[in-house]
Amino acid sequence: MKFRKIMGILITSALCVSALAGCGSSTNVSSSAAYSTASSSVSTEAENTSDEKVLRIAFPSTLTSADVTNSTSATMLKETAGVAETLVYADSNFKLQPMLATEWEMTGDNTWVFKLRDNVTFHDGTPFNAKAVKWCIERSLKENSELAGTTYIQSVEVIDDHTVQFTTSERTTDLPAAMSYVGTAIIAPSSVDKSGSFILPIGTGPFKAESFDETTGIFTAVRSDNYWGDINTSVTKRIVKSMPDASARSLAVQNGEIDIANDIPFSDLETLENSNNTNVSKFNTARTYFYEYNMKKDLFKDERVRKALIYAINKNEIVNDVLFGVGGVPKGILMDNMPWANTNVDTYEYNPDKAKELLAEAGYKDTDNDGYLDKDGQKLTVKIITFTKRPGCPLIAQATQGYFANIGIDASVKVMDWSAMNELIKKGDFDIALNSATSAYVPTPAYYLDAYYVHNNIGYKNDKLNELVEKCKATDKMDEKYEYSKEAQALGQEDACIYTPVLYGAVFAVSKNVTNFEFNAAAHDFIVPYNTDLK
Amino acid sequence: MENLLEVKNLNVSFLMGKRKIHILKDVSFNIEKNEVLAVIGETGCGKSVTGSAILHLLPENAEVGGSIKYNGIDITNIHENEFRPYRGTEIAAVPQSPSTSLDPLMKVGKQVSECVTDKKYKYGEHKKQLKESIINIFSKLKLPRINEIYDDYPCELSGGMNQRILISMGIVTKPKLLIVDEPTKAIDWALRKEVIEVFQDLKKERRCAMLFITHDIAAAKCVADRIAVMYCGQIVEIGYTNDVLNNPKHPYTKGLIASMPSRGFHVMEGYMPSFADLPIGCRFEPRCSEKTDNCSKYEPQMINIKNGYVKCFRFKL
Amino acid sequence: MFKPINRFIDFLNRKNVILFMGITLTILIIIVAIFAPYIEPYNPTKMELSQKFIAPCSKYILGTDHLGRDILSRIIEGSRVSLLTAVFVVGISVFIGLTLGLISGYFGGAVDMVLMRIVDVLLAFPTIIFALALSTMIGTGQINLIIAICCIQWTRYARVTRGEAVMLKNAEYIDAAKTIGNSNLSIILNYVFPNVISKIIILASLDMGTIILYCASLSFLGLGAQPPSPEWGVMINEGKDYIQYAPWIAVSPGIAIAVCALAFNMLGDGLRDMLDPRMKETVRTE
Amino acid sequence: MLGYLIKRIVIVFGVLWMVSTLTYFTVHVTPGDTATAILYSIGGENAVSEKNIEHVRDKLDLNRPVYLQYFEWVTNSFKGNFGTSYKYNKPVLYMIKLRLPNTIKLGITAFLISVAVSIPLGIISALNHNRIVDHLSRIFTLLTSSFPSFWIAIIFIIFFALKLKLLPVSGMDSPKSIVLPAITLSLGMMAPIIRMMRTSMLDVMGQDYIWVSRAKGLKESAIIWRHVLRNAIPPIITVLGLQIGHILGGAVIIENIFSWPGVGGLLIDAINAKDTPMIEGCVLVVAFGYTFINLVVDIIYACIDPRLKYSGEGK
Repeated sequence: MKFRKIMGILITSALCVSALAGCGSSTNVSSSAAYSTASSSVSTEAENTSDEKVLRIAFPSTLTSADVTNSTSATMLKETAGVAETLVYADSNFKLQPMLATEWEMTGDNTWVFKLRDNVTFHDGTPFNAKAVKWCIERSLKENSELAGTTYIQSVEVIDDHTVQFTTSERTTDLPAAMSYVGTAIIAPSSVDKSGSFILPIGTGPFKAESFDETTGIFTAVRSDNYWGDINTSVTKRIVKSMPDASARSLAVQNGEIDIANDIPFSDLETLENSNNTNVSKFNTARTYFYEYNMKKDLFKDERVRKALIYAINKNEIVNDVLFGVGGVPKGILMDNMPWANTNVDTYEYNPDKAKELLAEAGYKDTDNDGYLDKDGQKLTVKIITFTKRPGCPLIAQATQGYFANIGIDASVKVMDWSAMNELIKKGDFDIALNSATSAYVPTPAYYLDAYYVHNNIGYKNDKLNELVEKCKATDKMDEKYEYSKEAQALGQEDACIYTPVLYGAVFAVSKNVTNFEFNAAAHDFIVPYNTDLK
Repeated sequence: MENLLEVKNLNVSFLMGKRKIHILKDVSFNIEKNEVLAVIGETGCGKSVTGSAILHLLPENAEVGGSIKYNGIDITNIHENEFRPYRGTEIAAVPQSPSTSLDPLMKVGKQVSECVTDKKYKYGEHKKQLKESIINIFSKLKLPRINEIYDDYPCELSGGMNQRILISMGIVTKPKLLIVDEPTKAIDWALRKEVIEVFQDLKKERRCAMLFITHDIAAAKCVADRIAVMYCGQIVEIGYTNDVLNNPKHPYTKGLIASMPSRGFHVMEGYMPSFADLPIGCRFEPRCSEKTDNCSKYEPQMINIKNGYVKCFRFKL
Repeated sequence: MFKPINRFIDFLNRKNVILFMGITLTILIIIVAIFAPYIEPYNPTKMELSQKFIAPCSKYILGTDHLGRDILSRIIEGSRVSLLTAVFVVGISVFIGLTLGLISGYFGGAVDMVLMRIVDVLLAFPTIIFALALSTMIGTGQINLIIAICCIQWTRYARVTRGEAVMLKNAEYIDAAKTIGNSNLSIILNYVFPNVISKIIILASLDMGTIILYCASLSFLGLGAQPPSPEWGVMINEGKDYIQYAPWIAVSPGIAIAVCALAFNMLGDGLRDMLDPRMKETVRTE
Repeated sequence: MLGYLIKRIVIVFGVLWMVSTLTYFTVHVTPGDTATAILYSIGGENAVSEKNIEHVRDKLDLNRPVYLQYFEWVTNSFKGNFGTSYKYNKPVLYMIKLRLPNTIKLGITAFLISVAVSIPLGIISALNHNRIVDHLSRIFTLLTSSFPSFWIAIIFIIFFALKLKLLPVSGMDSPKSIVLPAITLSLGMMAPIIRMMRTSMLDVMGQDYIWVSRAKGLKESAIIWRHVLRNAIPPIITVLGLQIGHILGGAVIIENIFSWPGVGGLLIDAINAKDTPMIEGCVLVVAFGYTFINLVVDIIYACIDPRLKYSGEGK
């Protein structure tokens, strides 16, 4: 009797202990790490008054690693923490500038040679050289599935200590632009231990990685003494905190826990603008929202219908009222200040009467007086699909639904996740899709047109446009590239099968202590320039 | 002889929603010291309610009228805290249905000893002595494996064994009055005799008075000094065992006796009326074979006989 | 001083107030859902960007949202979505659960074995996580959500029904019915089913509330209904972004969910009090 | 006892196997291309290009038949290797170990809060059956089971974080961070415990042996402690075990709202990214936690209740 009971208790407690032990081992590690960061964030206030100046930045995605092979953390390392750098970078005018490479040249159909800067050392003192670049790029190619299709790099060869040659899988004139992509940021081979597991990123930037807490996603970096370039800031430390929740970021800035945050909820703008210690800045970005018509459907084979639907949308009202002034209406397909943007095209400005007129020409009239247009006894209905991740998408789509209703089109909106939407687009099971993409992913004139006009899934094909894009890709002369691109844009806009109503807007809440903060639309996500300073 | 318990005009009713349902009506009896009064009657006639009323253990919605005197003290309406010391020590109970009357999660020995240890102020017995005395009782009740049983759970014992555990719970405190509720109900025929013997011994050795609630007339005959016959919340006849059994005065008593297997198994016709819908006159009138016109109009009065009374119009002294 | 309170409590104890309130509220909600288009003060999907973020006032009783839509109208319209979903889920689950439970419990054997193991597996999983996983797997949307929740919910009914059926199978009157020569089907329909149904009704009405909550939760997570559907969970999710600026957008749909769930919970609770004898106070007369 | 335990453990593994197989195949049967989902999750819309999709398929061997992938996964799982997360490019087990302690921390806190509130409340309302306290607690029960937890979370945020600025809105930076998520999570599980505690107490109080212990002359407090509570507890333990499931489910929502870095968020991310190994890992952890806790509950139950050994399992 007793024995059974005791045994039962023993077994139970053994099970419990083993279960706790299983997670206990990790508890110890992470909790101690969490404590150290907690104390550091608490003490930042005090440190700011002494000789330490800490810039606290909110990062809008979950950070689970500090490795450049993860695109999210590579963005963080390169653009917000200033730890790792790429060979090339694009300035705010989308012009390529030397970074870790000083010059580059296309040496053959599939080869590019980059000359590396020679006075650079990694934070741990190891030299930055061709071997390090080869190691790092090859590692990233293997680990980061994004790079193969973005850079087309197949192999890396060391020519001499400061010269590397990249062999691409196909002929590309845009490798230097691709080499500005965050995924190609360079870290030292000493960032991993002997077994190959990653420890901390050892880069070349003005800030040196100090710690990373995987549980809370807090990354800290301190000023490096041996930065190769000139920077002018009194900031001695950057803390990057992963805050995927938009409202949380906004509140953190309001409460003075964070100095810079982006992508804050539109509705908090007013509060933040009126606050004594924060500034709000809005910028247009190179990211576009774009409508795609299902060209496999007869309805959209009629150019008048396509254009009418664009005329029906009040783009300025969307930006001002739906998106709270965050974003902008482009004068063409791309952001206006991209040097290759063609702003000399028809933008189909809001004109509901013209829309109705065009539809009437195409045969769509309200014959049965039910408030909706019809043709051959068929009511004009469209199914708009869009996705969740970009906050503007559901809003723009719903606003569009309203504008369409105004001119007598019965529109339905479906919001889903992007992969599901992509699937529907491929299957052709939609009428209009609202998509989004960044046009400066690879900052080159051909990229966006190639990726979204030439290689589309909606059944749109314009041979002339395709030819121009091919030419744009083939030439290695910049002004020719610009010309071809502009021509192609004009064709694309005239066809009106894919249309950019609104540009994605970046909105920052910045503490009033922060000075010298500039925006660079060419950056992959958002950038905190090295020279950003604190009062 | 002096009365240990005097019950006079005991009325019990239950509040069901807004309705009041009268269960016991003018129940009067007394028990002398060392006397056994058996209460017999059909299931549902109010026997157990009488026991519960004496123990102050009726549900919350019950209303009690009349008077109950114990040792000359009126205990009818005294406060729970004042009454509690009576329970267990002065008046103990042996409940019915052994399968549900024992806490399934407590060892039986503990359940028995609990009756005593909770009143240490009175019984200064040590644990060991207490255990010994309980085991002593167990052995008297002819329980097997008495030493092991002490540490067994009720589910490990048979119904008969549990019944005897219940009995030992009633007598371990040496009460002056024991209310025994259907002790033979759950016990198989073979054990019945032994259990009855236990009560006979109890009466002889411990000299305690008993209210012996049963529907087993044969058992009542063996144990009781007097018998009260209950029908539908009223005592219809009370008197010496021999008088009642051999010379029943009330038609119901007659029927009851006739229905005993040993007396030919003549079952009475009809059913006991529902408490919610009682006849105006004599409660037995609808089933009575000797009814008169008065029976359905008026309630019969108590007619005192030797050491008891009868409630029937037909009865003449 | 306490007399009125005591009389009120007495009233609560005597009458099944909870059931009464549950029935009243439920009927009210059903009426609102049926006559939604006639009750709505505005078109629930019509946007009026000039009227956005208006705090509750006499024109817009519950205010307007970020696209200038009237929240009250949307909530009224949303009652149809929630109610229909819950009715479908409960209906389908009860049907599947009752059928399988009766078969499994009455016939026993291998079918019973297999079915109960499946039930065990499905129950070994928190409902919401399973529904969550499943609804993402088969895609988002209200219909998929219904399928996903039904996949788990039927197990509850199957288990209860089976338990009752097993108990009844061995009851004497069923044996008697068998010996008279009733077919299995007629025994199930005439004897077992009526005994099970009261328990199922209690469970189903309690479940209605739970399912309204589940659906709202999943829609809130972005897995069920999608904007611009006026589903309550979606409305809260949309309003979440504006809690500082316009809290009313998120607050009122939540109250609507709660009222709806409360109605069914009270109905179920009240029914349980009425139908489940175990919960009734019994008077010991013997 | 030992036989019972072995039987139960076998069932636990059976359940885990079935659950994991079920999820494995649903993930694969679902429409949508895995490679696309992975690329989207790591690099956004622009990362999805034909070249990249091909690369991912090659790298992860996604072109093989599903059943081959499944067999490999099962064999590896038995070796304790749950594979590498597609999205994070890290071992699944490593990621879970990182997040699990947070979920456990939140879960245990919420569990303790709800037990601390609902058990006494259940006892009080049973002892004051049909009195004002009982009715109040019933109203409380009805309300807590009717309000959606995510809405309560939002209301809490509005009041305690935004208006009163007492507690942090989200994250887990300070010890105060746990207060709101834990309370919200606990509210959702109170109702069944209160209800069960009350019913169970009332049930026991109506039993004959309670009448008997009164007849024995025991003090009311002794009756409540020694007999009523002891007998009312076993069903409560079962309900508590089931409530662990509620914690695991509710945590997904609560972690989402409060940005609490637990397994719930990991699971949602994994589902969105079609990160099969990660989904499998999270699902297994949740299912294991749930079945394991229920196993422990059953063992505790068997220890408390002597009847089970005789009726359920035989001597």
